[in-house]
Amino acid sequence: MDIIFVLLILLGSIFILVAAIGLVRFNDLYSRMHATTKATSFGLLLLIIGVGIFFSSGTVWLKAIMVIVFIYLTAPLAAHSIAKSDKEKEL
Amino acid sequence: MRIFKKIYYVFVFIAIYLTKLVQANLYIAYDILTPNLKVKPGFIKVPLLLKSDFGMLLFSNLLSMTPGSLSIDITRNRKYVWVHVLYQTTDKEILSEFRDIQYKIGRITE
Amino acid sequence: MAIALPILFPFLLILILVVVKSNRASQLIAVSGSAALVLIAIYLFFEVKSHGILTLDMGGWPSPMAITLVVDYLSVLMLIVSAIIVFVISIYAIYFLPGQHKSTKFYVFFFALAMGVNGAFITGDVFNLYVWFEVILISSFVLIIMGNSKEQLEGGIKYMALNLIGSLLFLAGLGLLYGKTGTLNMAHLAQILRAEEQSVLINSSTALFFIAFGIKAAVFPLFFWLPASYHTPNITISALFAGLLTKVGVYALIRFFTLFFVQDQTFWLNMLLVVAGFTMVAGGMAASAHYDVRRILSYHIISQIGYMIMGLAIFTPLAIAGAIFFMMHNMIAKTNTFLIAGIIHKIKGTFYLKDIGGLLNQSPFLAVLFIIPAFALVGVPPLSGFFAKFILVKAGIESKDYIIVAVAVFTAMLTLYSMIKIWNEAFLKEDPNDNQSQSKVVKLGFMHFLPSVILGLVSIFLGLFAATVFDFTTQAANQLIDPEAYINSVLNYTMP
Amino acid sequence: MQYILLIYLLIAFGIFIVPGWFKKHVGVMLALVQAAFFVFFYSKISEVANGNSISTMLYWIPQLGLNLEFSLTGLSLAFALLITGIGALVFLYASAYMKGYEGTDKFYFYLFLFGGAMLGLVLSGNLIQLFIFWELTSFLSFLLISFFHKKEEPRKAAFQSLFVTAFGGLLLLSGIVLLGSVVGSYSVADWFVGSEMIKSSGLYLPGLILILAGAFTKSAQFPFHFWLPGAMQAPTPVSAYLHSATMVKAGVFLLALLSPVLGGTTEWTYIITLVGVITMFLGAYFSITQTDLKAILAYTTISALGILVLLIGIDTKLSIKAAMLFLFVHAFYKAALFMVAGLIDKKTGTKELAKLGGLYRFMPITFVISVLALLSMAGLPPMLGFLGKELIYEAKVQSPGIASLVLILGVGGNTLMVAVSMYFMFKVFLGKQGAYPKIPNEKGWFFLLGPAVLALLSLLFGLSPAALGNSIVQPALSTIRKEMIDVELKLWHGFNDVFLLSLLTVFLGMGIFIIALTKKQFLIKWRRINSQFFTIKFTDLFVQFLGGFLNFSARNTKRVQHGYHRFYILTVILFSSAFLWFQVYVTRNWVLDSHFTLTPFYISGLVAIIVCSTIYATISQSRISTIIGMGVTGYGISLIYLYYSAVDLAITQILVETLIVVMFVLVLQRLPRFAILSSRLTRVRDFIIALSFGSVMAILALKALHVEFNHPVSDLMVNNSFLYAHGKNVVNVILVDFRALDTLGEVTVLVIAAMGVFVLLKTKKA
Amino acid sequence: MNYSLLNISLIMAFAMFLLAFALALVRIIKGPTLQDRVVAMDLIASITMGFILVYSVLINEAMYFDIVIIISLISFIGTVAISTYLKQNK
Amino acid sequence: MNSIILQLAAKYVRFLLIFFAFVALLRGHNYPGGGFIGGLLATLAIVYYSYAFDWRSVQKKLFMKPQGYVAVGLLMILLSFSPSLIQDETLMKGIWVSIPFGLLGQLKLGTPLLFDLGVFMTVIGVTLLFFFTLTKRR
Amino acid sequence: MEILLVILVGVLYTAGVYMVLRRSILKFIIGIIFMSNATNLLVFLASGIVAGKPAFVDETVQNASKIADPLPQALVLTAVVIGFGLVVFALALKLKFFETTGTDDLDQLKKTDN
Repeated sequence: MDIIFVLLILLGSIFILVAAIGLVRFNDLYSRMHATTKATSFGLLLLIIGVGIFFSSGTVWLKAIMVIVFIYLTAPLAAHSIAKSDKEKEL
Repeated sequence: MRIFKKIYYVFVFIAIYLTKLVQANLYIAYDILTPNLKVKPGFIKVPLLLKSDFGMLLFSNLLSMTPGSLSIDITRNRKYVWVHVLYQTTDKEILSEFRDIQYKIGRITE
Repeated sequence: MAIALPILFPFLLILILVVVKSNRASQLIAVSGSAALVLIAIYLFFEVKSHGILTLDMGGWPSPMAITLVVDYLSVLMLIVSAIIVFVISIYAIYFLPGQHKSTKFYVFFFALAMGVNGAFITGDVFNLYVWFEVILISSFVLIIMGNSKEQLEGGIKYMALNLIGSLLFLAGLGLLYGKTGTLNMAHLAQILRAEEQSVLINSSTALFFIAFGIKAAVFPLFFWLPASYHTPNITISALFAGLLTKVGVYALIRFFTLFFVQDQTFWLNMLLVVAGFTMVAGGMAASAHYDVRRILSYHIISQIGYMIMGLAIFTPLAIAGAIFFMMHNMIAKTNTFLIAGIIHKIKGTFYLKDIGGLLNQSPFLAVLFIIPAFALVGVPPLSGFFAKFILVKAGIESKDYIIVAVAVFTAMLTLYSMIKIWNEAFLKEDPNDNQSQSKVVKLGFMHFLPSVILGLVSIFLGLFAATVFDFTTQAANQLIDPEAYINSVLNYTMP
Repeated sequence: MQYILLIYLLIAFGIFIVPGWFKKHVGVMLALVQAAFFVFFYSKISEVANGNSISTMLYWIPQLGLNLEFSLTGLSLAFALLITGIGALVFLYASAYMKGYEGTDKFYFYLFLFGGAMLGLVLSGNLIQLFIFWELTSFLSFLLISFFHKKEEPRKAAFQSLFVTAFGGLLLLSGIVLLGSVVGSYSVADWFVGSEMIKSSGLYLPGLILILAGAFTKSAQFPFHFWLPGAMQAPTPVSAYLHSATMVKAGVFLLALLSPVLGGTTEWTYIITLVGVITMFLGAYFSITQTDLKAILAYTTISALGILVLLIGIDTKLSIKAAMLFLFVHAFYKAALFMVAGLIDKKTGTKELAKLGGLYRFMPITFVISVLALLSMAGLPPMLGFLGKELIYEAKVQSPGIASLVLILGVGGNTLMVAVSMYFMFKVFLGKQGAYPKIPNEKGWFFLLGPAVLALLSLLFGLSPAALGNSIVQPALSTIRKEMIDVELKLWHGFNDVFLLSLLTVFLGMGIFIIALTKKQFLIKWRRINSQFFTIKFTDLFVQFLGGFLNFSARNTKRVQHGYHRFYILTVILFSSAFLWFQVYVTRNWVLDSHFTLTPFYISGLVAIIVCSTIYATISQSRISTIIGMGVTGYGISLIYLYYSAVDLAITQILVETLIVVMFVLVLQRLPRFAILSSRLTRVRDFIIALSFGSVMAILALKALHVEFNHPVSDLMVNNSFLYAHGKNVVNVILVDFRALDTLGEVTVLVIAAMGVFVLLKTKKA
Repeated sequence: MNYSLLNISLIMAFAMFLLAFALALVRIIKGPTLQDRVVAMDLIASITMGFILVYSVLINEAMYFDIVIIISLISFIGTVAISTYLKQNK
Repeated sequence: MNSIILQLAAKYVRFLLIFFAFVALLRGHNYPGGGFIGGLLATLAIVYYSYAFDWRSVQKKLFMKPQGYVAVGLLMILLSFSPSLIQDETLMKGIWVSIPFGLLGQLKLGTPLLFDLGVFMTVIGVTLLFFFTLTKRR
Repeated sequence: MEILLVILVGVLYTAGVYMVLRRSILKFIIGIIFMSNATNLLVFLASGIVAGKPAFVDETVQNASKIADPLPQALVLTAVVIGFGLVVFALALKLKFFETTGTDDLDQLKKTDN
């Protein structure tokens, strides 16, 4: 269990770091957005599961699932609105 | 009976989606971390098969959350989604993949 | 329970006035409400007189923990005077605020200001004081821009800018104070700081408080916001500000520097003394150079603040009693002059002295009304101002602060000059454009004059019964100089 | 005695409410009232004759030593008689004079109130009380001078006189308080007792100078004399009453009153004598070159006041006696002359000397009166004036230690006085008929009654001086001098130095007069010389000084209140940071015992990142970037709060930060872009100032970390929170229970802010 | 539970967050467009969430989850607001 | 913004935010949260909604004008003082009652909670007033 | 450790004051936000900070020494909310001012003086 937890935490943070690296490395806005929306949400997903395992109580799991749902609900909205603000310029 | 079926579909969908998610995320991570960027971004217009609000939302959100694609806007008449893709291969391949996802979502929402 | 009323009652009025739509009704509520405030204040005064210092621990928690409301003589005197001003202006506003103000719920902000001022006067907690300062600040922001003219917005921005900085410094000082002492209760602070030998370390937060209150009270190097803004809003609001706002700053200075900032006292008192001198002269000089009634009066506020600070800085019981007396007198008289400036404006349509005149013949009653507060401010004997200045001069001389006394005398001449200037230009001189403006004769009813009449009577009353008033201010000063009673009644509070 | 003043007050206010038919005769009625009081005071003579006094005392503000003490001594009785007596005549005169002016009610009100105030002044037994009445007379004088307020000169003159006398008044007050702090009382009686204490105190000289300044301004002494000629803009009854007979004598009264207390020292003698003699000479000197009737009288009044002060300053038995006598003399003739001048002005329509002449044909009675009064003024026998002058010379000659300067100036002054009297008489009444606008007559016996009585009195007392001396001057002297003075008043003193001096004076005066009358060029040249020699006119000087001061303050005000809002903030910040640095310096010996660790590294890194984003937000030129930088800073700070266990605070910070971003963005749409408005230098300067402020705040924060006097009270809150307030979240419990009042205020702030935004943006421009 | 392993992993996680934070800041500073900066700000909100999650493990307080919920709910509103502005202000 | 995706999500986001606003409010006495946090959360829901749609449709969704929220909030604050007055206790003293709630144990209700509710309502009203007055004038 | 926070306070104040001294009113408001952040942090800092022990009590934990001081947290919370109200009002004022006069430059604000 420990190992899984540690792994999840590390992987989660690695994904967030990867997102940040992607943000810096990519050349255009949309690619950057790809990096940030996906990798961060995935990293957070892993982190939350890890933390859920750590506390392993009912309420925490409930909250964990809620947070995951929220992230998957709101993160695309943010990306979408940014993209839209830029899109009209080009299309 | 329908409800069980739906729940079944939900689990199937989540399972498939998660594997895709992991796979795609690893891919993009690899892509970011390796020295050469192989991205080839572009916009495509995806026809929208889903009719319900929830379905559309789910589709566009999941589209955004899967690596390689980012939903940008739904057209006014709700027939198409503008999608930004990171690795523009042939349109056909991508479109069929999207159609597949839409079908699976449709099984849940409608 | 009654102790909290000066705060809770305006709160209730705000609630009612937010809802009430009718103009008449809100005026009625406002006037009767503010009359009730006066009664509450007077009731509290008699309570203090018979029972000594009143305290109320909010929420029933024991004292250093809860916010304690404390009413001692100083508080209750300030409460009465501010309640009178609020009452008077609530009447005045009916007649002198242009119609569009009424639809904007002037009275909500008005009572918010009253609530803040009352709260600041009766609170016994430093952070609570900060909160009331913010209430005062925000409601005065709104009042100052009410009407949305360009000048008001300009003035409002300047007013806001410096006062925001002031309240931030207040908060910083408060934080440092709490960090060092671990308490916010004023009495508890006094107990701790008076016992502490190392307490010179508190100086930095004292400095912050000094600057913050200095900005509020518009003392010398920090007064810029006042002349930039006070003359812009409707005269009703200027009058309200003139009576209440800066005085809260002075009140806070008096409270803090008597109660617990008593370390390194020579330095602070000298500092205050210097500041007081410069404040007086700067304000008086600027007032003498202007020709707009409101500007003259605004600058004049500053110079009068100097006197109050001087009283505090001399720091004998007599001087502090004088400062309190001066404050009471000045709140009343200053407001009154502003009210009269408003009446002049109503009659003549302008505040600019060179464009008006002939009021002595046009409205002799107004002349009488003007003479009372103007002479009171100048310090003509049987009126309140004379005693205030006399006490301060006496105190100054007795404690051998001759320079400040000289400055005070010099400033009195400047005051005289500015008041006589208004009198000469507005009342004695012939109206320069008499011929054109004959057609537009404004008829004013008695109700227009009533607020000014009330304040004039109070001024005279303060003069005639100066002995009684002075008794109370002396008691207030004694309570301030020797805060043992204050500390004890706050900290050893037992339920009656 | 207080009732007298009360009656005065009531009657004064009564003027406004009396019915219409009565109003026509208000002047006469008031004159009768004054006369009644005159009689009243007269009846008291016997009671105070022997240095006794009648006094009453009312406690007013005993804590401040401020009580109402009225004491009727010989001195005050003398003045009271003067006030009521001349007052009665003046009112009589005024009832004729003021006919046809508007606002007579106000005039009578002021004038009558003045009578009361003046009485109050002379009856005061407490110096503060005296000051109160003193100021009152100043202000009433102001109101009276500016009675013809539509013209500019009266306003200016009134202001000038008020400014000078009120200034003097304030100095007087300071002096009284200063010396009062030595004695510990303001009661005159206590001062008498503590006289030695005062004189030996270090405060004696400053106190004396301040009090003298008060007296000198009031009594129009050099260099404060210039207000008095200006005061002639007042209606003539006022000039007669205030500016010759009573108010200007208040200074003399004060000197007389205090001479037992403060007198007898070299300072007293020298200052007063010098000022008095200069005033006397200058007054006479300037009077002769005046062209306006009232101006001549005003300057002679100054001269006369100089004489009075001089006499008191000489401070011998005889001189005091002379002073008291001259007081009456002067009051009689000067009031009469003023009334005459007013009459002439009224009847002929001019008071220019050049336009007058030959009036005896039209106004014979006036002529007679004037002759009597002028004789008195010139100090010629058999008038009372002669007697007065004799005494003056006598005092001067006999007085010890007075420089010959005083004598020379005195003789010179008197010489000029003689000349001017004669000149006045000839120019106005004799000679050929002038070119006056109106042909004068003498109708209206009220006009003449006053001057006639006064002139007759002057003659009468001159013939029989003992009557005046015994009944009035004697008691007054007894107040001033403890030891008895035998006052002998005779017309003929015999051939002695004094008589010779008088003779010399008269001859010289006549000589000047004849030259002036016969050679027209003489006076004109004199005037020219005057204007060359005395280029500095005091009135101009005053105006210049005031104007200069106003310019100065206007300039400085502009410099301070310049309108550049940034510099206001700059000043405030500079002041604060300088002040705080100073405080840091003061408390420099506090010990820094911090250990500079950087663990945990992630918070250190976080701080570094916040610092970077703050700097970015500050220097960014794009508004959105600035807001984003601000947002990042906010998030970072909330993480710091969170790390240091402030959960609720962190949440609130994040929420508020988000809302602020939202609000900013809403507003931004309608605002222009940032522009680079400041120069590089300005920015560097601002940065340095900002840095100094920031660093001092940082030092304060550092200091705060290491100073703690007391265990925080919040421990109690923590202990009580769950048990008694039923809440696990202590922060929330504090907000809604322990310190709910704060929250109440906070909610009020929010509500008012919201309503304010609503009012601001939803209402149309006024 | 092996605390040393746990601690090491947590510290590594923190280090990575910090690095990510710094990189996001670099993007904010570099720009070039405003949209890029907004994206970076969005990322910072996510990093904050990660921070809080890991920190809650470090001090063993499950309560901190509430904050994560709130941040996840509101962080995008600021982004939406700014992008609305950007869209309208072209 | 008038974007369809945002509009699609609006329903859910709004519901969740308001739900959590109430959660934060009610749990505030024992867990992180409270009137302020709850109020701000609820406001953000409406802010988001007005970004997705236009403000007119938002105002229809509100029960009353923002001023109404303010008034109700202030009234609740005042009401929360009244029990202490009735019981003749010190002003603002918390009065608590316990309601047995079956299996869930006891629910403790007190005037501080009412006070917090008042703060909650007021904050909603105030923030909405801010937002609407700043927005409306496009 | 705290030394870094102290530096942060200093930097925030510096940035705030620098912004406050700009001619643009908007920058002024941003400066005020920075300064109020700095002040809040200062208050928080001055009263002694404890890491990782939030101020929550229950039946078992009631000991004050174990947890962070909740009072400054409450104070800062109040100050934050008040600051929010003031800042929004300032923004509205600025907006209205710009609409009325068409300028953002503080140096243009000279009418109400002299």
